[in-house]
Amino acid sequence: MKVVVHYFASLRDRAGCSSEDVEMADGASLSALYAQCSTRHGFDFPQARLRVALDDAFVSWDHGLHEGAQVVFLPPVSGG
Amino acid sequence: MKVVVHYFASLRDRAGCSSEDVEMADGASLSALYAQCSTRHGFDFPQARLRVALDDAFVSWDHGLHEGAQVVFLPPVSGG
Amino acid sequence: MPDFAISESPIDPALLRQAMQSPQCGAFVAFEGWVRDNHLGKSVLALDYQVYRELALGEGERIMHEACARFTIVDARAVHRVGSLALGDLAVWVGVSAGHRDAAFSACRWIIDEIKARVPIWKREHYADGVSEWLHP
Amino acid sequence: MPDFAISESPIDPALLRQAMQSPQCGAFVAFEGWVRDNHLGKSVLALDYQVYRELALGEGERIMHEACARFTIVDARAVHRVGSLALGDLAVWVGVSAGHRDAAFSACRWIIDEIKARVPIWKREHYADGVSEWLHP
Repeated sequence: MKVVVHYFASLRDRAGCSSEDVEMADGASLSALYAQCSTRHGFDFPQARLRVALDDAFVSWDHGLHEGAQVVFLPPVSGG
Repeated sequence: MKVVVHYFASLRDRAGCSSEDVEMADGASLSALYAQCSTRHGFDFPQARLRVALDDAFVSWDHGLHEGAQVVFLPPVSGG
Repeated sequence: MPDFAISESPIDPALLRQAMQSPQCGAFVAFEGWVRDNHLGKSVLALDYQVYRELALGEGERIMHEACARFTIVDARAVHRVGSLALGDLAVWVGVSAGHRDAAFSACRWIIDEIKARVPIWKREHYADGVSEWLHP
Repeated sequence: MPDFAISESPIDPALLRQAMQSPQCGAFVAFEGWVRDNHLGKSVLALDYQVYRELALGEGERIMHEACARFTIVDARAVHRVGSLALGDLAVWVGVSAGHRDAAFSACRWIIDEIKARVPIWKREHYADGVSEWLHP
């Protein structure tokens, strides 16, 4: 299945793009997706420091993935 | 000695004036002054509920009086 | 410069806020007291505030300086309106600027509490039933 | 109506405040976050804020509604600026109106804390030494 991963802030700078398509095996987990992206781009953040959003809603890391999913790995926020 | 007493809020309404000259014996206390004014005008406030100011500064009730003193008996405030 | 003022004319919060802007401040907190249309279940039509001006200015100024000593803030200012006020009118404004929000919130709250407790200003409420009453809490 | 907005253009606090005026409110508290010229001892020249807009709007809206449920307030609104900001610019504004000041202060403080903790907005600081850095506290 194909999913789209979006990046913000330092993750965007490190990835060098604001989003990318990623091909994953059916049934792959969000953790596996982050592990793959993190290895490829050399992200500094362990998964435990990130929140994850699926289709514009926060989800837990054990939430399932689906074809066409829009995924965002959120580093710690600093608004205000 | 002659002192001037100023009134605000409900004390002013009850006294029917914003200030008045009062003749007191030399050495008279602020408490004696309030007792006299209170009796004459029929104020509802026991002295303990009031603060007192002398010459535009808060003072304690045992502070002395002098000729020409400007005295204010302050009922509980309600600004803000 | 901390400052406390008494105003017979409407308070302009935009102007007051602007005068406090400073690049060393990351946080600004403002409190506004508005004339409310009800008090303890009674319908309020209007208010008068009476002030013992000389002492109010001195006591207000002391509060502002005490706030600057107690809290890590950059500036604190307050204005209290007096005279006749209509519903919705701005009765009192307190603004505090600081490096960080914690001090700005704490100082602003402390200042309005102290003003209400210490500054010689009295409120008379005019009720819908025709009665009016000085508040002496 | 509680409301949370994201703005690419300067925030006008006077306009926001005016829209919240109501005769049932006796208290109004506003928090403003300003771009400060220093952070942890480093000299700051400017800021960028980046936002994950869809989720930020949803999460911001949830915070405003939670505030209305938690505190006895009448209205709560907030606006967060994004894009490039200069020193002294207004980065975030939170306004709360209520019958009484206790709830207005508590809710305003709670809202800004929740915004900073939960809303997906990120700040990049540009320092005087030429370095710039995303903050991920």
